Amino acid sequence: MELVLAVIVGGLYAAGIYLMMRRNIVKLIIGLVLLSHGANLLIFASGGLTRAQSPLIAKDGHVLAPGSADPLPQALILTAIVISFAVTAFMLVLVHRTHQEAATDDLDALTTTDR
Amino acid sequence: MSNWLLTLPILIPLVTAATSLVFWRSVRTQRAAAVIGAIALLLAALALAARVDAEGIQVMQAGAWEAPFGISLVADLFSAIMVTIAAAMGLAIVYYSLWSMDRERESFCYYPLLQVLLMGVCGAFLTGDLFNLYVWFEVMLMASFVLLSLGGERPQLEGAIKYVTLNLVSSAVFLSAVGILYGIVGSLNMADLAVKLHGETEPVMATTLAMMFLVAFGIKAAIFPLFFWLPASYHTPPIAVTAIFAGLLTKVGVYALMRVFTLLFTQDVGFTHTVILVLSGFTMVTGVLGAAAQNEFRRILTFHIVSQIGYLIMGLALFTPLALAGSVYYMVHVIIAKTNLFLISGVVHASEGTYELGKLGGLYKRRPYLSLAFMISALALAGIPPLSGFFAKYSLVAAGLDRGSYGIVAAALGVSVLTLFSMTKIWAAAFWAPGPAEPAALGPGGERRIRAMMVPVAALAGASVAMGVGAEYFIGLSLRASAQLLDPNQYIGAVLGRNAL
Amino acid sequence: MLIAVLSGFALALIAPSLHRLTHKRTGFLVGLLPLGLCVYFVRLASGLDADVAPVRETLAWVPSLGLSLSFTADGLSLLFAALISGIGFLVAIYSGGYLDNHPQLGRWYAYLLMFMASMLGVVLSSNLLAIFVFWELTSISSYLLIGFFHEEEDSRKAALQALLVTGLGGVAMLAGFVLLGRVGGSFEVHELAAGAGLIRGDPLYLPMLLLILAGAFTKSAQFPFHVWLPSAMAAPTPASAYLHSSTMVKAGIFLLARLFPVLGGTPAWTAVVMPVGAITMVFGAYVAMRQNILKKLLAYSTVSALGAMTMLLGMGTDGAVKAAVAFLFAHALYKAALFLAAGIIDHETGERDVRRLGGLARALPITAAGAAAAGLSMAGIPLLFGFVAKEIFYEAALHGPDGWAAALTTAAVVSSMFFVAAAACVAYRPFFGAATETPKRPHEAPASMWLGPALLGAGSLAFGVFPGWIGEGLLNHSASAALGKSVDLHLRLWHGFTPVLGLSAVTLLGGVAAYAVRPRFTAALATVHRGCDAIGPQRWYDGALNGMLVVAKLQTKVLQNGYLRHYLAVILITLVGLSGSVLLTHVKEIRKHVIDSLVIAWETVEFYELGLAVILIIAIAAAVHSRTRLAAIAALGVVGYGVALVFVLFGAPDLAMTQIVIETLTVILFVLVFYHLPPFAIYANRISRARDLLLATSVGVVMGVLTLVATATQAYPTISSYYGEMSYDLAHGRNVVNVILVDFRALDTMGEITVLTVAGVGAFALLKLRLGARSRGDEEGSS
Amino acid sequence: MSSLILRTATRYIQPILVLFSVFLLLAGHNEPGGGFAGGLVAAAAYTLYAIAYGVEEARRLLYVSPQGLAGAGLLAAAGSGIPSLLYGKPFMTGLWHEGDVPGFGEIAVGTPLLFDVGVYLAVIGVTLSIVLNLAEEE
Repeated sequence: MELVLAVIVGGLYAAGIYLMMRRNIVKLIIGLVLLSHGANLLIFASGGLTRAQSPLIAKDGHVLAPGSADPLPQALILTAIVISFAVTAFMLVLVHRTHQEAATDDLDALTTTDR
Repeated sequence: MSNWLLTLPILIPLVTAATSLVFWRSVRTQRAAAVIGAIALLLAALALAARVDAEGIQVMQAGAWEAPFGISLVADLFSAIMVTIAAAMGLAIVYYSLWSMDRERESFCYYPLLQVLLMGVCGAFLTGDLFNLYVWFEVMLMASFVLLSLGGERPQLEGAIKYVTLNLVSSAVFLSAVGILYGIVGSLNMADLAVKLHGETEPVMATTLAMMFLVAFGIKAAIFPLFFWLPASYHTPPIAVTAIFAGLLTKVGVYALMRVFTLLFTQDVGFTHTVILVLSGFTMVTGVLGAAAQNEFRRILTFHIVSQIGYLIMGLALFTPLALAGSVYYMVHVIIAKTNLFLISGVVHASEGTYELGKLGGLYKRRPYLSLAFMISALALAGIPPLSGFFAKYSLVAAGLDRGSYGIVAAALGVSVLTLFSMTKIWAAAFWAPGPAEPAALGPGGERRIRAMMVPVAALAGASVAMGVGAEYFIGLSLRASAQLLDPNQYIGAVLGRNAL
Repeated sequence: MLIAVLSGFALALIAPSLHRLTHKRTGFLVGLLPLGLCVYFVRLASGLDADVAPVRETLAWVPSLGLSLSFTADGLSLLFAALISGIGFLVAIYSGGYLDNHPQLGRWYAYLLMFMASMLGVVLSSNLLAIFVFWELTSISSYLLIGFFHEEEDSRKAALQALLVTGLGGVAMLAGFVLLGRVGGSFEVHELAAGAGLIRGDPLYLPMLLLILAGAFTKSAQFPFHVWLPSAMAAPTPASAYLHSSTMVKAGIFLLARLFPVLGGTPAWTAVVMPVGAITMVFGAYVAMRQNILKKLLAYSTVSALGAMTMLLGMGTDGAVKAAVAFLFAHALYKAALFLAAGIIDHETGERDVRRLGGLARALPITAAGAAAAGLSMAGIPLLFGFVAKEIFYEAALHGPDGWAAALTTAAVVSSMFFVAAAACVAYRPFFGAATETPKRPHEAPASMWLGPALLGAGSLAFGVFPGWIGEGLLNHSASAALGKSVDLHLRLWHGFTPVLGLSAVTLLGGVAAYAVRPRFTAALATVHRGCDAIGPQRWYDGALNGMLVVAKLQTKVLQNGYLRHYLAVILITLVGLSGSVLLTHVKEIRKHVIDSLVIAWETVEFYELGLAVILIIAIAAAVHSRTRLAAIAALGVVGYGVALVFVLFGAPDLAMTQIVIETLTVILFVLVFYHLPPFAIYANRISRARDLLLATSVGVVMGVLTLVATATQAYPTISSYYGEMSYDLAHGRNVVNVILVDFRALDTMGEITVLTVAGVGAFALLKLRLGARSRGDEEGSS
Repeated sequence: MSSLILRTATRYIQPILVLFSVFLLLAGHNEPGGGFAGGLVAAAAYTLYAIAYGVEEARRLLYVSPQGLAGAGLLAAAGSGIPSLLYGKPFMTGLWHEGDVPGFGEIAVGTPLLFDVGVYLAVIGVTLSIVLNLAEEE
């Protein structure tokens, strides 16, 4: 499964980046979302995959049963998911406002601040 | 008890910001909170720095979970210096904002955002955990996204799109690198990582990861060829925002580079640090040439930020005690000088109503004290003795010559002349050249407002002079910081306990 | 001595306020300091003894970097210090008259004093870094003084040029100093001199020599760096007299002399310094001949004189060094006087062109007398100190290095002839002969102004008649200090009928002839000269500056082009290039990892997992390919829920739950925003898409490979087992992930909710605060 | 959009979702759930309400402003780390009080729970701030 997941991760990165390089500002955000999915899955995969147990301590136990999934990457990903949600939401509003102000969704038309 | 000092630089801005948000309808409360918070932060930072200098590296394990399992907050001298200078800039900017920020932005949570920015910056300087560093980066970035776009004027939004996108790419690369690193080494604590990365790990992966971190932090630090977001956006928000960005944000990237490339990735210095050296040379040159091509006060300064980053990482790349000390000193120097130049441009704007060099003039005649402050900061930036910049430049040049890296020394010296060139360009156009026949009408607040804005300007100009005249103290401090950086065992020992070595 | 140097800076600080209090008397008040200093230095000089080591004072400033304020009072430093403070006194008083009523006179005094103090710092310091510090300060104060008439564009340009040229030389010199300090093990000049042998044998000797010379040559206006000096005449005349003739430009000469015991006298030294000096000397004198503007003429003759001194130091013989010292003293006296006189002429008549001046001696008798004495000295007429100096100059040239004596002597005689002509132009032509109409009716200048030329002219005469006064004392010690050994300098007015005297006679005759043919000569060669100017060093400077600007504009246009996708492309290429190249160098190990996991993969993968993977891939492709916004959102949703399923399958219920809720919210947000956006338009063409696809794929491949390597390599056990053990007993929670979030790594979570909060505030502020609309409204309203 | 069925359904589903979110929050320490998931569910509940009845109604139902809620959440989270100062322990050290509550069995109450409540509030505040403000756009 690692290989399969690695392909998916690679695919998410490639797709995300490809979309970000479009001129359409909407595709830029879709690309960003795909990119963050890619990063999350990458952490998930490289933390080690276990099909078995979720990291919950049984009612009668005091420690996590051996063979449970690694809880740390999960916690990291949870943090990362929430952060990327925050960023995506903000970015969406930003794009919305930019479109209102500039009346275009073409990124190539948004070059005035560099010149 | 004592190590609570380590928490304060994060906690104070957080509480200030959260309180201000609860009272988000009252601008007056937010202003008061911002001032109190900024002063408290500076005091806490000074106390922390004093303790670190006296007692060595300070560590606090958050939640009392022992390292490497919890999150460690670590303050070595370098961190402490950075926190202090960040707090000082925070106070200067808050005071400046009281007089220069428009009412609308103030009422839309400008001050809490500024506090969150400071919190993220301080967190990044103090954390000893790589993932936690990511989180602080995000805190800082999110606050900067909002500050950059706050107001919603078209240039702001255009700049913000580029700024946000490219910084998110950096975050994605950073996050991926952390994930891979965790997959291989199974830890996140930097001290622990340092031990393990220098143990059995294959150097190939260490070097590959080093390159990923170089790109991730390099984007944030705005090194060549990753700096595009900076000149595209920095000149668009109100000047107080630009000033604090210019002073602190890229420096956090440089800080991160210096941290990981002294602590974690020293397996293949011959390769990694040579790459950094080459990039530092290009960063200096492209930045200063970019500045030479501009004709707007803020844009010239903006490109200079990039150029100065080249010097900062030059010290890292040379990787000798003097070179790293040079970088540390340079960092403090450039934060002060650069922030002040932006603040001065803001005063100019408040007085003349424009940033265009072509429309400015006559300030030398009409505003002698502003002229003096500009002269000091500009010459400091160009490395003219006896101001701060000279000692910074000298340390790096001497370190480069010691190591026989003549190319980078030539670049550094040449760039300093070009820096002088563009500073005199501003000087000649805005200050010396005859001004418009009728001076522009002053905005609201008039002279009183300008005098108030001059307070932080004068203080920072004074700091540039003091850092030069009192260079022995600051160089000594930087040398001690650099010695700590070059001896990771001190850091590791402090975090993990002596027996970990 | 420390106080002597620092007092100047201190007075500079308060000069503007002082001026506000004292108005007209400021010049005299301010002048008291240099006068006192001059007396102090002369007294120190009179106490010099060849057998006793010179007085040193040291104040550690930045010992960590080897920078200390160490001052040495030997002949060389005291000669310069006395000249600087003495002429400084006269100039301070003079400028009170010259710039009378100028609104920024207070700042003028500040700069002038700052310059004087810096210059004293340069000459008194014996620490290389300290010299550099003061050296740069002279550049800055010179910048401010040249640009004093800052509303004139020419002044600003000239100031910038001087700053850039000397600044460039300065940084080269700094590098040279560092090298010298490292090779010699100290920055103290006398310690370096003690180890001179080692330094000269070091492989870095030549580079450091050239770097330091670059500093000295730019400051002392040697060809082709001299260009800034004639331009600097845009400065008010007192500054020209002070900085650009008698003091600052001699800093380079001082440096050559100061470092002569350390670096000097080697074949390399002679091969560089002597020809550069000689070329500058002849070139400067020749160009001076062509000038008609008083200050320009003086400027080029200064260039020439500096060349002469450089040439003498380059020759490096005892006689040459002695001659250099004497020449320097003579030049400082007469050139300052002539400049000040030129300033008076300009001030009183409003005319600067020699051809339109004449007969001023009647109106300006004192000035004329002073100028005449100085001019005679410059021409090398007996009874004036210039004659004495020129005699030993010729003497040195005649005894120049083997094979060079004839050439050097010829050069010296030729340029001295031009000097005679130039002196006649400045000191004879305006004052004598037929009077001319001038824009202003001339009156004798106020005493504050004529005092300078008068005293300096008298000095040239007095020292000329009694050369022993100074020759036996200060100049002697000075030459000894430069040579690093005790020498005797015999200055006499009358040497008897020697070949040198013959040369002097020839010079005088030639000079008078040159003066006579000068107007016709320059007219005849005007085209040639214009041609020369068109390809001369000033053009090199302009070309370099413009070239730099062109490159800068071009570079910025290419790099900072405004296209986000270009920025992304460059960043990603860097990422792939840097990390991919490291991976590629170890492709064998990597391949092993990949193949291993390939094998394992097929053994372990379940069919429903494969199915999920296929769905994910299809959804990703659909997101990329979708032609409508709605399809894109739908595909994005499928990807999100698919990722959540992956979390479900691999034991991460918390993640799955969060992912599902967040995905739902995200889709809602997308719909809300897209509702307002226009339909997709296809902007890109086929080629750019293919190019982007290639780059995107390579990033994907690198990340995929890294993921595989990370899953396959596990160098250490993870730290996670700790959480499993501690979570319930110490942290009272059974959901380990949640315990990590709220306890073990609560700091992360705190940061994270801060990010969330800020995003919320940001969205709120962006939607509600629209200053853009307001400012647009303003514009429409006003227009 | 606001069909009668949706309105009716929302009237019943919304409170259930909010209750469920509180359950997720409280259970989160031992079962899947926690402040994030809980907060997001609660936010989803209000979002649903906004879709059915309009933004104004949803705001009224919330009583406080989303920004204030987020600020309060931040304060609660930060505040949960401070009591450990009184015991001379590092920032964020968990402090627990254990006791038997009739009917529930042994229950441990500690500062990390307060922290989680802070997370819960912040998540609700922020999500609603974005969603409601965006929904008001024309």
